[in-house]
Amino acid sequence: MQITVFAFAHTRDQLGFGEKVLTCEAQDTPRAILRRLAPRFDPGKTVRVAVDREYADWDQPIGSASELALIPPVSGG
Amino acid sequence: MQITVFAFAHTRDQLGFGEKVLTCEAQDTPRAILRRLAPRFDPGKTVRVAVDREYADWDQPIGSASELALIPPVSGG
Amino acid sequence: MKKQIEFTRAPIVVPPQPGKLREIGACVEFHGIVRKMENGRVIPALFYEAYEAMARSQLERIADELNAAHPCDELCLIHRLGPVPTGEASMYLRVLSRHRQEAFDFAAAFVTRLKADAPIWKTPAPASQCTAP
Amino acid sequence: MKKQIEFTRAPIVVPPQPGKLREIGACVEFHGIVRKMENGRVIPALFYEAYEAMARSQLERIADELNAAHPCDELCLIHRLGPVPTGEASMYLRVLSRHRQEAFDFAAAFVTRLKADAPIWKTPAPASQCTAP
Repeated sequence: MQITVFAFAHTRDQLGFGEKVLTCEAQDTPRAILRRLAPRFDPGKTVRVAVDREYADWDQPIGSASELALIPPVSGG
Repeated sequence: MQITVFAFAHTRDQLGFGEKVLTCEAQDTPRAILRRLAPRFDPGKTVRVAVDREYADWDQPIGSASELALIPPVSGG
Repeated sequence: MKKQIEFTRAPIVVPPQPGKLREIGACVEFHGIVRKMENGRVIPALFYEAYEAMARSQLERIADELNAAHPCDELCLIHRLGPVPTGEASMYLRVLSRHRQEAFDFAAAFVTRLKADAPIWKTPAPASQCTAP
Repeated sequence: MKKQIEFTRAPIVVPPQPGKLREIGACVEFHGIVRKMENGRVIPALFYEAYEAMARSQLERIADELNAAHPCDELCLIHRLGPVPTGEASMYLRVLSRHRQEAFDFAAAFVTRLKADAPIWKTPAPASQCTAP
């Protein structure tokens, strides 16, 4: 299966892409996917992850999700 | 000295005037002035009095004030 | 704090925003609108009257007091008098501040204080003006 | 509750009020404005970006949650993306309700929740879009 990984704001700058399509398995976790994509990138405690447009757990398998997004600290408004 | 007495909203309807000029003394209280003006009118607990555009005490002498107003429950906004 | 307090017998026209704002980060506005149902019955309009001079001084004092607790930069209040048809605004308030929370808190508290203490009255129909008892 | 949530790359134009309002008694509006000083330094503009699809669904859910606590009738949100010059609004919010307190509480809480959870970001200068590391 395929998943689209989005990176926004400074995570986009750090990762060097804003969007990338990746092959993965249902049991993959966001953390594992990110590690495969950018082995040296550490989301730390401030970067959240969204799976199919919902905030999710870094260690919860993605299941049938088709979108994964890195959400650095937000600052809208 | 003279004082102008204003009545608003339902106090105007009850008293039958919106504005009346009256001769009075510095030691007169709003309550005494009102009693002279309308012996049967009872402000009760809900009608406030303003002296020179400030909420005042019904039993405090008016001093050199030139305006007295009956303030029934307000409902602006 | 800059204060502009007005009473009008015409429909409220929102004044233009002060051009480029220095350090203003928040603008909170409030329209109080006459509802069709007032105390359970349908009304075509409300009639507002005020002891204008006192209302103005009361509202200026209320603004100063609230400004101490919720520092804001600018207040504009327009309150309508006379008949106000259903669906039209009886009052308009605009509060400008550096940060949003102050403007929200100021605006909400200002309306509450206005309703409690400003000598302004509404009646469902035009009040009789000076009829003998 | 009727919800209208929009993102725009053009200056925000406040949409006209819905004509004669049924039982609406309060209209609370908020403009968030870009200040000249951001974190102690003068800036000419902020640059906003969003994960639009997620922001929209997050904001709709936030609205539904707040509506349970502060029942309101209508919400209109316009959030700007791209560069927003100093002195211009980066967001506009309008909340309509029967009684004012609900609209004030809803509006203030909605902005707080938006700032905490909506995937929207601002940077002082245009962020690089897709440069290699």
